[in-house]
Amino acid sequence: MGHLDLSTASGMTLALLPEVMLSAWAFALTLYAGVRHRDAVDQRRAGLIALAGLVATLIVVIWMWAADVRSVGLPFMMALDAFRWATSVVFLLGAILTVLLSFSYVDRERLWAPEYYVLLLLATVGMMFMGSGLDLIVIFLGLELMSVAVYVLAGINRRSPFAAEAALKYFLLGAFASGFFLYGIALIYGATGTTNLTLIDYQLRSLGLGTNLMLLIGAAMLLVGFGFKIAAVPFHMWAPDVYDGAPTPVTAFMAAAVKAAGFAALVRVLLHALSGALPAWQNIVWWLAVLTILVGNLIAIAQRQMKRMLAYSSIAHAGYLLAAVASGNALGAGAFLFYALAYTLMTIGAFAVVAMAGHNGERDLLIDDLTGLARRRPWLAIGTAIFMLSLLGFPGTAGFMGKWFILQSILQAREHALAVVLVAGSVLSAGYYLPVVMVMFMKPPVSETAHEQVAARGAGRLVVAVTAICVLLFGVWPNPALDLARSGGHDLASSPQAPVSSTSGAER
Amino acid sequence: MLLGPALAVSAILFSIGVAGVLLRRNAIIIFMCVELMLNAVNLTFIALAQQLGPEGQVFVFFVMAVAAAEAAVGLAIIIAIYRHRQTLDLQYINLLRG
Amino acid sequence: MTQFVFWTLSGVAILGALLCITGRNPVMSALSLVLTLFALAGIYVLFDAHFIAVMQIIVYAGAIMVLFLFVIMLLNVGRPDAGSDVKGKVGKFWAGFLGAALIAEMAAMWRLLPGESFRLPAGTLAGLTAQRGAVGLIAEPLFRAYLVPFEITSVLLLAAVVGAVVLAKRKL
Amino acid sequence: MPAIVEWVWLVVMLPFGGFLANGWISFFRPNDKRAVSIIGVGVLAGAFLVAVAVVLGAARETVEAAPAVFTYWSWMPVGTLQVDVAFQVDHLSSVMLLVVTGVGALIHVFSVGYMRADPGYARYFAYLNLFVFFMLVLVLGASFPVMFVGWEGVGLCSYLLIGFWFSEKANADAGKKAFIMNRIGDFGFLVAMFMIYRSIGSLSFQNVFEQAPTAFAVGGSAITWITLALFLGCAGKSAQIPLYTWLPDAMAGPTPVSALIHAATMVTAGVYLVARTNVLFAMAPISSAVVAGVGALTALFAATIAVKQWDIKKVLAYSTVSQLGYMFLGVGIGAYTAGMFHLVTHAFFKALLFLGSGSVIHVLHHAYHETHRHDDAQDMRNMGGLVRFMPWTAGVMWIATLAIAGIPGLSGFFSKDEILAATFARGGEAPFFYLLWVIGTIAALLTAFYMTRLMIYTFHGSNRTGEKECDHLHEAPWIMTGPLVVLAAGTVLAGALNLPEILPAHGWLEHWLEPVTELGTRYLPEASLAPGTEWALLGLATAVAAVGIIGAWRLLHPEALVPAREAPPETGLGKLLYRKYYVDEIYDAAVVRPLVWLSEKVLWREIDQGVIDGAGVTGVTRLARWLGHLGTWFQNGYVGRYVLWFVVAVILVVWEIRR
Amino acid sequence: MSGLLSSIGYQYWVLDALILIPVAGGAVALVGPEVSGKRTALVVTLLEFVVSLGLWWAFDPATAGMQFEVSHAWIPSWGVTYHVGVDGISLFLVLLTTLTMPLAVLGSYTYIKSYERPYYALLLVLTSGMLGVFIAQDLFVFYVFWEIMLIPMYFIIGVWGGERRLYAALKFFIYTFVGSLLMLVAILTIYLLVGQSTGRYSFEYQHLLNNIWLTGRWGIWLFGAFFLAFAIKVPMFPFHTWLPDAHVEAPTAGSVILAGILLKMGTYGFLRFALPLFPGVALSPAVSTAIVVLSVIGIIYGALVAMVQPDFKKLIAYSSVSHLGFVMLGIWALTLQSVQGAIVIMINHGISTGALFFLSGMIYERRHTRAIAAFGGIARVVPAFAAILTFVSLSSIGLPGTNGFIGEFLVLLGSFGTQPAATIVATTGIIFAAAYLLWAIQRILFNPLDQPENEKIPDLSVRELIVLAPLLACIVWIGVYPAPILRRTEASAQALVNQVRGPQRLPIVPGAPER
Repeated sequence: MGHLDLSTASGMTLALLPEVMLSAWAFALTLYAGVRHRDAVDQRRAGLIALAGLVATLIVVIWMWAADVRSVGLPFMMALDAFRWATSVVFLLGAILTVLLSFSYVDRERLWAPEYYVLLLLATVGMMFMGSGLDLIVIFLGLELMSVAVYVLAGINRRSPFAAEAALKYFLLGAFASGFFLYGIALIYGATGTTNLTLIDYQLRSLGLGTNLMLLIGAAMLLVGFGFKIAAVPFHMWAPDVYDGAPTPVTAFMAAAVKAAGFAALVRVLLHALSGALPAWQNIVWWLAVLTILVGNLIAIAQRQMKRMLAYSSIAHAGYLLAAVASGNALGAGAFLFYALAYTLMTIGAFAVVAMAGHNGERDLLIDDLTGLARRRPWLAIGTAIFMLSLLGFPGTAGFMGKWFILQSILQAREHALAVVLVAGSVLSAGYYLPVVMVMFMKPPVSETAHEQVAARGAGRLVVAVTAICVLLFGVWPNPALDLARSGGHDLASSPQAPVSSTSGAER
Repeated sequence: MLLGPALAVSAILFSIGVAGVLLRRNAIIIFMCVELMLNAVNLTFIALAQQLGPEGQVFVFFVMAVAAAEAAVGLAIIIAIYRHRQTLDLQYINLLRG
Repeated sequence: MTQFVFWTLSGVAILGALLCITGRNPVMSALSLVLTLFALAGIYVLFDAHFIAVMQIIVYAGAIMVLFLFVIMLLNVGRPDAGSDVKGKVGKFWAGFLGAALIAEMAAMWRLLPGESFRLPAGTLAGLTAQRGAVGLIAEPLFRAYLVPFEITSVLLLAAVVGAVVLAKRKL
Repeated sequence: MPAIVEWVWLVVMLPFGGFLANGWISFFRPNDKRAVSIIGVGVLAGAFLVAVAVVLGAARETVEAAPAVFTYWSWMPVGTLQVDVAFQVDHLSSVMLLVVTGVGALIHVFSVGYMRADPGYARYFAYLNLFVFFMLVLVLGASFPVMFVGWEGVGLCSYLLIGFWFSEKANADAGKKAFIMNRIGDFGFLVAMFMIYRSIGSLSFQNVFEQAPTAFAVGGSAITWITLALFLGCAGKSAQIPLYTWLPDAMAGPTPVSALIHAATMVTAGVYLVARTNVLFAMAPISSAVVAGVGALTALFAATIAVKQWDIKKVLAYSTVSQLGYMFLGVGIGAYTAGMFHLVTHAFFKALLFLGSGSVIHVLHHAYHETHRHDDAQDMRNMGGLVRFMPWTAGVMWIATLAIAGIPGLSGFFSKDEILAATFARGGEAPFFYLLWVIGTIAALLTAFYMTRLMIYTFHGSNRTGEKECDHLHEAPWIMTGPLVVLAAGTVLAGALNLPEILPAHGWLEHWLEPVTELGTRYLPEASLAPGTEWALLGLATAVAAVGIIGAWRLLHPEALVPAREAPPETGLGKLLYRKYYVDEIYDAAVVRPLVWLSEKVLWREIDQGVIDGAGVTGVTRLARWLGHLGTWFQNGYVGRYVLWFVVAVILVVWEIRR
Repeated sequence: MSGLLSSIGYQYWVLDALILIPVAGGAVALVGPEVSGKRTALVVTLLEFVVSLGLWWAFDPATAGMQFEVSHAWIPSWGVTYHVGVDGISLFLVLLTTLTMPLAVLGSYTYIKSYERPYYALLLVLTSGMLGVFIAQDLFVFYVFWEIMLIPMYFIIGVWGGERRLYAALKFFIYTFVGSLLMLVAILTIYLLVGQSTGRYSFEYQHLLNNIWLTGRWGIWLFGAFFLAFAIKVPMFPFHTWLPDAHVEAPTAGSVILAGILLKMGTYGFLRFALPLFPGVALSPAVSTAIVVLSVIGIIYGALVAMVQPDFKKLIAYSSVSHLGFVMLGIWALTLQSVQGAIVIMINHGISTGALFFLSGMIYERRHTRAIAAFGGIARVVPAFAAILTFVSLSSIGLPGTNGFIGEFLVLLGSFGTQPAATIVATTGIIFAAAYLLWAIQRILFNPLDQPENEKIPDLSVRELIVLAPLLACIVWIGVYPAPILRRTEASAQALVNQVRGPQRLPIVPGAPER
């Protein structure tokens, strides 16, 4: 297929194919949900439809990636590069795993609203726009689309006061952060006269706007907005509460895909559009990374609840990803892509375990409740151990390769202090990942009947198995994913030469 | 040439919105303050649009759509929380913490 | 004249905003916000954004704020005996301090202007409005260059609708 | 040329084979005492015969030639360090070879009787054989490291045999003390080896002795430190001040062990080492003076303690320490032959004394055993008048006593006098040596005194053992008295080995050892005595011995003694001597206790558990946890608070980016 | 023999086989029936030992370089190669590992009573991990193996350990993890520095070694990172406090492996990586003095603290601190004798301390206590045990004629040439060694038999004797005839000394960061 001329309708449609396709699927599912929303069977069918849509979209994305679709002509709203495909794959993967995870969870919690899956699909569409948008407004709208859907998903369990509170907190703070984000867009628009990322980059470099106050404040506001979405310290404070209150599959989705989407847009904006102002934002990202790593890991140590612990752990991991961003180089973008994939796998796997083990209200699932799990459910315990070790960054797992990649990018940028902070964070994280392994394997179950009801059934079992195997696989043989991630990162940072003629996408 | 003053007024309005969010405890009023922030940004867009072309106005259009969407969802969430807690005072909404 | 109108409207907007955040009664706050929105609509006109000004009044002041008021009424949070939700002294201090700090940091905006190279000559937008009409000015980029975002908006609204319904409907 | 000397390996391996065989028996057929006796004694007898053949062969073949070195395999080949497992047969080692195997064989025979009733009979002989093996390695080793194998090996056997009856805490303690004291000495030996290697690049005796004259300056600091370190080793092994305290404790072992290890052979290894490395010591006059001084002091010091001991073996133990001091005095002043000569004679009479006391103890123990009393079989206050029951033992022990006291004609007279004469001869050089001579003479007086005391209290006067016990007192069996007689013969005759110059047929040993000692004597000043002086000294020595013996007869009253259980505690000077000047207590208070306290209370509890683990590891963990909990305090669930921090962060971010 | 081996292409597959056999065996043990887990493990480890034994003959003592090299591309985009090889320094550590493992399995036969399959599977995986550390010739591979063996050990301590096993396991893990992560940063930094200066980005050890010469601030920091990782593992004072806990809580086989092999990784790391990569730093007066002083402190401190331990296993653990201090002194004195001595002590410590741990485990199985005070006088009851314990203790305190003497003697002799003062202080360690071990065995074996529980304990069984026999044989063999070992290590040790002491090259000057 090669190159698409985006000035033609067909070219444009093709460029948007995955998003269009998934949106259409979501519409269809809405219709289905409107008609059939009575019982568990409908619910499951809706889930299957959503799953089919996600898989189909994934296939399309992979197909377009393999065909190396590129655009010719003027810069467009949507990027056509490996970074987009890579991020789309991560989001879709996250969504697919979430759907799989949801089947039994929704059943168990009697969340009989097929709209759940609609919103999941719509949120995924929003993420894909965030990963692919080449214009701040697309990124903003993608972000809002995702956010609106996820606000609702967080509170979808209407019987739960926790879920409602989670949704409210997430919503209020999210909207608040959106205001900053939007302000950032406005200021950058004012400083450069455009919102197209390629053109911003061009203007920034050609006009030497690296120290322009309006641009800098705009960049700062953008960072704040992104910082909220990715739960970077000190914009993270919503995350533990919301992750805690939301239904576990949604939490997994938030921790993995939503965060990855925020990062995808952040990486694209910073490395593509604002690389000319690198010295200005690098320092801030550096500090955010350091704070996020340390605070996330430290507070996680103090947690007793599994879900909150994972929430803080996901904050810490945002710190690692921010460290990759702080390196500000192509390697960092590649490291982000690889780590995002690894992180999605291991985090969803870990939450899947929480969803399964927390049969009587996963909010109350303490780490100590897993005591002796290995004696009753050895495979589940082994899976959990794999996720914990991968999150810890232990060799043989994808998490290790990802961390190695990130460190490589950081050190390439000579940020040795940051590297040390990162490894210090990893050490701290041993303080809360290992106890999980410890209680599961090294203590006897508290009673004869403990863990009787813990069961990995059907799709949930599939999620744990697949994620665990993938985590190990990428930990031993990361080459394909690694090469793709590198090329994705490379694509992003070495942006094509900006066109000289146009200053704005619109005609005058 | 009112661009500078407009940007300044916009910044002031935005800051007032932020201050409002800090000042209030009622979820719905906080949400209104957020709307105020959005409107402040809109003013920036509009003021810039006069100098940079109509795209700025298009953005405002999108922002309005977003605001509408957020309002719909946000108010639904507020209703949902009210059903559970019979209050919108955030002081009393902290089951989740730690 | 324009200056005077701008400053008057700005004053009204700021006043409305202050009333909104300090008003004891949610209804009062909402109405103050509506005042601000109206004033902003007036300022929009000054900046040659006639269509947006109208939208501001119809959509924002009209639809959205009514929705707010409706919810306030529905939940009966605006009743006189509800008490103030304004925070105490410490909260006020922080709100004032941080708001002022934010304003101070962005006060430099006053002097900021977009770069000469891509700034339109004065009066261009007014001319375009005259040429294409207030709606045409928006419609042209909206349905050409910004078609994709426009479509995303539609999806966004769908999501909002679905979401609102899911959350608000009586029976799950 | 398949010379007989090459059979020297057999001398070494016979006792080792005995060790293996007896060790095997001790595990699998512990009651087969007959086999043990045959093997244990047989290998020693065999070794002695082969040793005699080897020495005769060596005497015939290599009288004037370089020492015969037999290399078996390469032990530690590391770059320039080439240590081979090699034995060296020369004039010096052959003397030791004969003493070790000869006296050793006799003591083995004695042990057959002495240990007959012990359940650990096989184990005992295994250890004893192993000891002889290591002792032979020590004397035959052709390099410092190989010698060190024997050096530490004998220490090990000493440890095992002192603690042979390990169920008594005191015995086990004594063994441990011996080992650790020896280790302190070994530390010196090791350091000396390191220094030698650093200077010369080799550790074999041949290379070292050949190159020493060119590698070191006479009296230089390198050679002085090397020899001082070596002497530390000797002090540990040979129980000199300040490391002598283990030897009296070592009497906890079976008495034949004391005879073999702690009188005749092992403890003399230090003397042997100095004699072996005479060239090094001769090049370091200061060290030599230290050796002589320490030797003399030890001789006196130990002799004073011996005067007031009640335990018969303790008396002999301090006597041994004292006599070793003489030997060091000899080798310290450069009279290497005299030192070795005293070593040989001492081996005979001290072994004899120990074995004799062993007989006494054996008999007393037996008697107490028969009457079920639990009195101390070693306390002289429980003896007395034993000459009536054990005439043979008393007789041979008198011979030995007179020998050690220095009665002319007996071996001890000649060897001790030679040392004192040589010391006196060097007095012309520095008055220091006169001082040493005086000390030595006083010690000789005390020696005569305490040995006579021992004999009087043990064999004469009335019997204090007990009424009923008297019936069970009798002469030890022939297998025990036999070796005594042989040793007594040695005691009488050994003096002929090296008669003083004023007598005919003098200096045979001197001549024999000349190839070895001439290396060192080159560096020493020529010192000789006029025959008249020598006669005078001989006369003086005789007089001193006589005064000591007669003084003891006159001063001591065995009739006044009461059995140990009824004896009043000592007072005054007597107590000081009886308690050995409290040296053990001082060591305990000054070294052992502080060290244990430091290790437990400071290093372990404070530094390890307190600082490193507590403040360090646990502290960091606590800090992390505390910070984590602090973090959760921020996370208090209030949206307002979250917004507050959010806005603060926004302001900081904007501030930062505007900079 | 070597002709026979080369006729079957031994040198081409041996290292791969050594890594793969235990992993495969571990899988078999894990899925097989519960009862046959230990047998499978025993067969596999014995097979492993037999396979590795060929190295003894196939190894060419004249070559200083790597032998049996195997290299496969792993992660080409990062320049990671699965590259393994053996030289004189690693040869005996490999053999020590393969020798220890069957004994560890056999020694666990009755000690481990629960979850046998995973236990033996973990032991087998651990084997691969440890061997990997010793043979890796690529720093990435090295790091992966270095970390990966933490996990089996963590589980072995944590699941099958004593009462405070959780604490000990966590402490062990985190301690090691702390050090190794900084090393990771250092490895990456070296990789990038060398990559930038040569244009070839590769983790291959030879490549990095040939192209790095760092001094000054960079050198100090990078060396410090390696130092921390290795010093914790050794463990050097004051990074040693994980060791007593881990040793005490681990099951017997775990302690044996910890002491016998894992600790050697630290000293091996110093020999293989820290010293050759940063000779300029390592030999600078400040660093070298500091390390030598720490080593000597470790020797004395370990011995003194060992002396007052009430728990026999803890005593052995602290004695390890002391012994490893000798190794560090030998490495840092950097003479041929001291380095070879260090290698020999590494082997010896594995054998002697391994045997001591086996013995402590055997007595623990009988009495379920390790407190020294709980025993006394048992030499009469269990003569074989007593004899072997005494013998092994003597080897541990370096009695000439046993293996312990060879190592300590060579180290001290060699070190005296370059570090005389430190050596003299270190030599006093032999006195303290005698003090703590003899005191301990006196309190266990000798003294009156005053506790009735001790009167009926059975002596060593045939299985236990089989476990100990190879170790005892090694003690004597190395003590009497160590020349074959010394000859095989000499070329590599000499090459190391020459390389580190060799002429200095121009330092890399780290330039501007790359974006």
